[in-house]
Amino acid sequence: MTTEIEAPAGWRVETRTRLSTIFAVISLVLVLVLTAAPFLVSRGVIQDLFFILTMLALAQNWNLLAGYAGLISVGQQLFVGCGAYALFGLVILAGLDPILAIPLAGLFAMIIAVPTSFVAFRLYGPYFAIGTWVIAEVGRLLFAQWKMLGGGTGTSLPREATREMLGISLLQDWFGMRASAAADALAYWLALALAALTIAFVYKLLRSKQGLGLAAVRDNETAARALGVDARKLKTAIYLLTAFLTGIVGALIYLQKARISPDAAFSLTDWTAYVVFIVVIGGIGTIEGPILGVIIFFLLQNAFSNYGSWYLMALGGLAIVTMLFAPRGLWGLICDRTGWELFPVRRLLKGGPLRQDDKGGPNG
Amino acid sequence: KDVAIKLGYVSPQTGPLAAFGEADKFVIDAFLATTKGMGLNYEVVVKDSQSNPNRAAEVAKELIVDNEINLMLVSSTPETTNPVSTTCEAEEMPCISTVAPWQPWFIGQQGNPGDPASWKPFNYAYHFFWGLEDIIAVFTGMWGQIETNKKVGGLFPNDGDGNAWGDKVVGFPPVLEKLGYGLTDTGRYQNLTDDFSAQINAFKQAGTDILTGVMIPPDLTTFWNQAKQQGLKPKIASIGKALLFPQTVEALGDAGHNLSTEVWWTPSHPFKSSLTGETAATVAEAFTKATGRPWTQPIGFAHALFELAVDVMKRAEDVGDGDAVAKAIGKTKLDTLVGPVAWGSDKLPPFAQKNIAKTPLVGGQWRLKSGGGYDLVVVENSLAPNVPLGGKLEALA
Amino acid sequence: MPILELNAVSKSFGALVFAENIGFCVEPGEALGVIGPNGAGKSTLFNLISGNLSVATGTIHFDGRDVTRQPPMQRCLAGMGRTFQIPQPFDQLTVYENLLVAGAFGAQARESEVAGLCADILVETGLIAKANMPAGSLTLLERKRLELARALATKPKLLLLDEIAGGLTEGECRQLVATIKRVHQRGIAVIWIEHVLHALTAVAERILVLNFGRVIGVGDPETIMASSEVREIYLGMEV
Amino acid sequence: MPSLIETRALTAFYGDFQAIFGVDIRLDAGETVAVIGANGAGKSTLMRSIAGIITNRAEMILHRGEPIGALAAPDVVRRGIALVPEGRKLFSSLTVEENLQVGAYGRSVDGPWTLDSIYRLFPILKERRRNPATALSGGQQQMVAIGRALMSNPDILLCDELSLGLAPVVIKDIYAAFSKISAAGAAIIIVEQDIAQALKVADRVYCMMEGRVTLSGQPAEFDRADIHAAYFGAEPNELH
Amino acid sequence: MSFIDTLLQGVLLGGLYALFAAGLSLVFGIMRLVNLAHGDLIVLAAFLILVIVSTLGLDPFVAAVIAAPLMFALGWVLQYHLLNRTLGKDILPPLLVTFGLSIVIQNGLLEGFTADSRRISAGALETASVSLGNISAGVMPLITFASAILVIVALNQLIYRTALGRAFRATSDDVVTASLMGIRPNSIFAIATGLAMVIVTIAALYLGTRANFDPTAGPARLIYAFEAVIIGGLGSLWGTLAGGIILGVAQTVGAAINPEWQILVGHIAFLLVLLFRPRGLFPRAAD
Ligand SMILES: Nc1ncnc2c1ncn2[C@@H]1O[C@H](COP(=O)(O)OP(=O)(O)OP(=O)(O)O)[C@@H](O)[C@H]1O
Ligand SMILES: Nc1ncnc2c1ncn2[C@@H]1O[C@H](COP(=O)(O)OP(=O)(O)OP(=O)(O)O)[C@@H](O)[C@H]1O
Ligand SMILES: [Mg+2]
Ligand SMILES: [Mg+2]
Repeated sequence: MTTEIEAPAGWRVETRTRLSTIFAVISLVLVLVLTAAPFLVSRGVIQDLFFILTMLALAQNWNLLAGYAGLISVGQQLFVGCGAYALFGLVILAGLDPILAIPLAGLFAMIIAVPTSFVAFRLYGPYFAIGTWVIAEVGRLLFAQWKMLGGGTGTSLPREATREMLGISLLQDWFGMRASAAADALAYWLALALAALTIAFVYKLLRSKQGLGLAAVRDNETAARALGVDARKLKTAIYLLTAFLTGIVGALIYLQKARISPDAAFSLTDWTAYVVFIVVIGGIGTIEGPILGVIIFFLLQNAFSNYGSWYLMALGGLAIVTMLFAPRGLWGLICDRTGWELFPVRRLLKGGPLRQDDKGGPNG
Repeated sequence: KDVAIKLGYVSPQTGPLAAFGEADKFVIDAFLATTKGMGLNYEVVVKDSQSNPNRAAEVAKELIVDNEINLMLVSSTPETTNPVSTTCEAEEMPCISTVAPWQPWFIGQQGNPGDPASWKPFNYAYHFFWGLEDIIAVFTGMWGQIETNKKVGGLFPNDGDGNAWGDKVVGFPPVLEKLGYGLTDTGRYQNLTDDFSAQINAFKQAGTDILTGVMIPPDLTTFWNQAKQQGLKPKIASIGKALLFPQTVEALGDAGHNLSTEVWWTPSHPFKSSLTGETAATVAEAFTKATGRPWTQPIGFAHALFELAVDVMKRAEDVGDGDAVAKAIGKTKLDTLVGPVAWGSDKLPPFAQKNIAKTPLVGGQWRLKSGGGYDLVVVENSLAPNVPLGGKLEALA
Repeated sequence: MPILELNAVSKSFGALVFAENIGFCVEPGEALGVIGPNGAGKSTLFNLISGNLSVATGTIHFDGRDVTRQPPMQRCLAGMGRTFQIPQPFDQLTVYENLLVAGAFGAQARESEVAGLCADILVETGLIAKANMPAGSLTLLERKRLELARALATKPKLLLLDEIAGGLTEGECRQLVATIKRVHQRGIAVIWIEHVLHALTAVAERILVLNFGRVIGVGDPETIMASSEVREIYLGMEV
Repeated sequence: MPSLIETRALTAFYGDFQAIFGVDIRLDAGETVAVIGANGAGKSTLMRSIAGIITNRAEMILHRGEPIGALAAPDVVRRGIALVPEGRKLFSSLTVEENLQVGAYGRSVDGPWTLDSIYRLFPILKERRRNPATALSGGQQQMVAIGRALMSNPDILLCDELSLGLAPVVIKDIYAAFSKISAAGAAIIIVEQDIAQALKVADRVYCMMEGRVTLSGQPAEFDRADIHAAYFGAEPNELH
Repeated sequence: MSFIDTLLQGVLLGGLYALFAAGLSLVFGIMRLVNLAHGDLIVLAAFLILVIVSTLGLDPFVAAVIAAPLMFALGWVLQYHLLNRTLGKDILPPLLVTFGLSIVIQNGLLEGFTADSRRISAGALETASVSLGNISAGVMPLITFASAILVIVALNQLIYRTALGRAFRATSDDVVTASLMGIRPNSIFAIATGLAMVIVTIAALYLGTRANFDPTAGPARLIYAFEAVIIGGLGSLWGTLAGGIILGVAQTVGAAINPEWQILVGHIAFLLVLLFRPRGLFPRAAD
């Protein structure tokens, strides 16, 4: 694959670095190893990995919205909840296989996002943030009225639904897994695929023309519009897309939990606040940041969550300290030290008939 | 054998429901000391649900998969018991649950709560507590003690408890109708509502003498103050959940006097621990001594959970085999600190017989003590005549 | 057929009128200068032409089509490039990426198709040394150049320039004039608001004078500069 | 008697980037001094350093002989040094009149400048005084910015790129106002790109290039070639 | 009749929401600071009042007067040393820092005061009422409403009539330029947050006497406070009052139709307002 866009008159535009090429190879290997994980490690580890991967997918989605499109939403729990409820509805009321229901759940979340975007995109900045929060609350309250799925009480997935899921019997037959372990493995693979595809997709998007337009809209919407960028269309597309992906993640998470209630599925803390925390600790506006952030979050939770309120206080404290001393997150710090870019998106202009001594220029 | 039997325990120890988990540490410390003295080797892995259903499901899974426990114990409100029980059922992990009326626990875990035909019993999840039929009997028993117009106002929120209480099939409405009470139910309000004037107006219009419901403490305070400001003067107010803890009653100031509530356990309950032989009174006293806090109702049930655990594990053919343990649970017949516990009773509807065991319930009324503070006086015991009465129901001022 | 035609365009903010019955044409390839006292409504006029403000009455035709009700984006795509009096760079993008946005979207091309063009524009506007720097780090004057460069990258048929010569040294000003002349010679029509008159008159073929939102004169530079009204209200010379 | 303002080997940085390298300038009572130079020469940086937006080592800037280099802007204003910043920088949520009033926040001393006298200087502002400052045109905004700085009745007025974007008639007006301001007792430093204009009003001129002073003296002393040399280091060279 | 009663109760409830929101509005208007810890700060103030009441045996109103300067100091310190460093064009840093703060306050209170739900007793006032015709209104809600109006009048005077108020607004527009006017932005912001905390204390007094509170009670009402601020429009305090009233009335009217819809109708009213007036009812001219 060529790494440059050829431009006439001796100019070169580079986005890829040597490091990023090496990293691409490493990550491919990593994905392969992770794919084999259910055969290599205990169920406990698989469950931890599932948690990490689903949170990572949520974080990448939120990062795409906030870090790249400038849409600081605090209402992403709406889509987690909608996806989860759609899954339960489809499985319990329509008798669909959960695996088939998952993409439909994403679709449902996306459909919900259409009217939502209409309201939300009239708002800017903090108004947008609060607006999305309120919309998510409306979602929670509406689902709490859905008596068929337990209203405010919530409901559980029937055991058979997950037991007899597509592919479970295959796994049982081929690898002699227990049903619950097979269900775990299946959910894990879905989460892995989702996280990997999300990252690949986000990266691809950022390197595309649309990604450039998105960055422009984030930085200055008026100017972007004046230069022919269809800001509204771009933002809506990203919003719908993240709704779709977030909905799928939500469905997956609640397939694994097997129990849902409006308060849990539409939880601001669990599905948005922690996700924001992950992204910001890691480094917003980078693909590397959320990956780093989710690992830190997981380690923290594993090590300290038994300390109850002290753990939460420490978490809050860490959020504050990060924002004050490393506003660009951990990856920002690393980047400043080392200049690493694992997912470079900058288009750097090189070569051409340039004076060689221009500092900061293409050859400087 | 020197391998410890591992018990997993989940309860809300922090967050809004933390009052329920207050006695956990005390109970578990005492349990470990007792079993050690008896030469039994038990280990308890305690997890905090942080009052959050998402977290409850997560820690349950951790306990099962990472800690490889032998038996799950879970306590306090459907927000914690239901996700944990559901997880156990999926993971084929035997589980004993308590401190949630059985309907929200059982029906709340069914795929379609609206369709009784689809309800199925569980293989691994068992629950002991009382049910709505009991609380209805207790409440109406109390209401019968004084002269009223039999008009009842109901305050049921849209949460696990509220939906069950207000349910048209298993909840208050059908029974009250049968007993000749007229119920004004304005609908399921959302928890943490700031204004109850709609309900108050409806109750005033209906001229209700009796108020009932299952409320969280802040909502009760808001409602009660507003009711007084707007001149709603019922003769009786029997409210579930909000009035469990003395602190919340004290928070009402003098207005808490003569409010009535359900009572699941008091130091005067005539039961003994099967583990230690202590009476309810001694356990409550020991708690107050150890923590400096007044006794609360969850103490007895937390204690009973561990009694059951020991009993079940003794009888289980193989403590490492989930199915064997679940079988042992099903066959339990034990006199605990909260009364006799036995699953499979024919007093329950057929669908619930397998997984539900019932403990006795009585009714009580909070009375201002002369020196300040409140006493909980048992005023109704028809379901459990062996619990001594402390007086008769008094009308609100 | 004129490239731009305004017909009886009016606009007011509340009770104050800032464009009143404005009508004029710009021919393809023409360079029109706009002058007027501060607050005359020059930037407002640009905002009306580019669609950042909507007109109250009147019509605007661009390249033969009625664009009166079109949003700024559409007008940009139709071939109108503008600079803002207060520069609006994309701070976190590099200077080069700023141009790529304009090239890729404004000129509706693939990135690779405009990559070279954008680089050449950077050379032409003297920004090439800063090509890979974030635009947020530019100084005010560099930002103004970036405005011009970005507008050029949209491959406009009509270029709207709002005060880009202010604050330049004589040498820089000469360079700028040369650049604009080159652009103009390629057949791009230019409307240029400028207070630096010697720069403006070096390029403009006609000059339009605004005062209180009204056109008070259009004509070739010499005539306009000689008019007593302009001398009095704009140049401040006693007549 | 010490100078009103004196800088001694002043240096200034933006992060790692050094914008000024050892600048010495001086302003005496009653003087008007012009600072000229190409874009990026460091003129604005010099103004910001004096005004306290960029802080330096204390001894680098002396005010009446006292070191003030380390003072932050609010303290510098209190000593009677006011800056009209590059690009006007009006407060958009305040009306014209409030913008003027806020100028006297840190230092309200008696002096020639009051709301009334500023309205006399720029009558158009009186008409528009209830308008939000952003609704004014560029020139009107510049007037407000000058008026705002004057409200603290400064002894020293620093003006950065006053004529940028103004119609000739307004530039004329504003420079006409300078003689009044100067007459009212303030010493003035102006940064100006329009050399002819600057040389006309200044008593002394400093020319800066790449963060250093390359030429200083009285306007009458130089010719165009000197200035060109000082601007560009050598012969005027066209880049392309 | 019952309709008028519904309306009246809604308006009075709106007074409470406006009080919750007024401090937020001040801080939001001046610093664009979205303070997610606002609700927790109200609870913190409520605990402070409670401690003063129970240790010194004072009347809650007197206790609030003592608590107010303490809260002012807390707000000052918080802003000066912490929040000032997060201000800027980006709304995310304050969002995250105040979220962190919210968690810290909640769990700190939990450690200090346990999860018990508490209440500040206002004695007989709690249940006192006045009857207007055949509807009756509680005395406490009336006092709450009057306090809300008082607070907003006072704040408006401060912001639009005094030099300090001008300094607030100027600093909010442009920190660097404000410092050129002799304004010390850090202390100006700190004073603003201090003032907001005084209002928070007043809100806490009424929250604490109206219903139970516990360490986690803060966030539940934060959203109403934000809604009130946004309905009103950035920086408009009267707008905030209007926003509070709109929310309150929407809730009681919704409840009168069916209590299931009470809170939902409030949110929907908010969204409707924004659909037609995206910058709120009384936005400031420029932003
Ligand atoms: N949003 C607005 N609201 C109210 N008045 C406005 C608004 N925008 C501009 N104005 C007014 O419109 C008039 C014209 O402003 P405009 O910016 O077009 O002037 P201009 O001719 O470009 O001046 P300059 O040469 O100083 O840039 C001014 O008097 C200004 O006060
Ligand atoms: N905020 C900043 N951050 C980084 N570098 C800066 C900043 N402001 C100015 N500079 C750099 O400092 C140097 C001097 O800038 P300064 O603004 O003082 O120049 P100037 O003489 O005022 O130029 P102009 O005529 O363009 O206003 C320039 O190289 C500029 O790039
Ligand atoms: Mg203009
Ligand atoms: Mg400058």
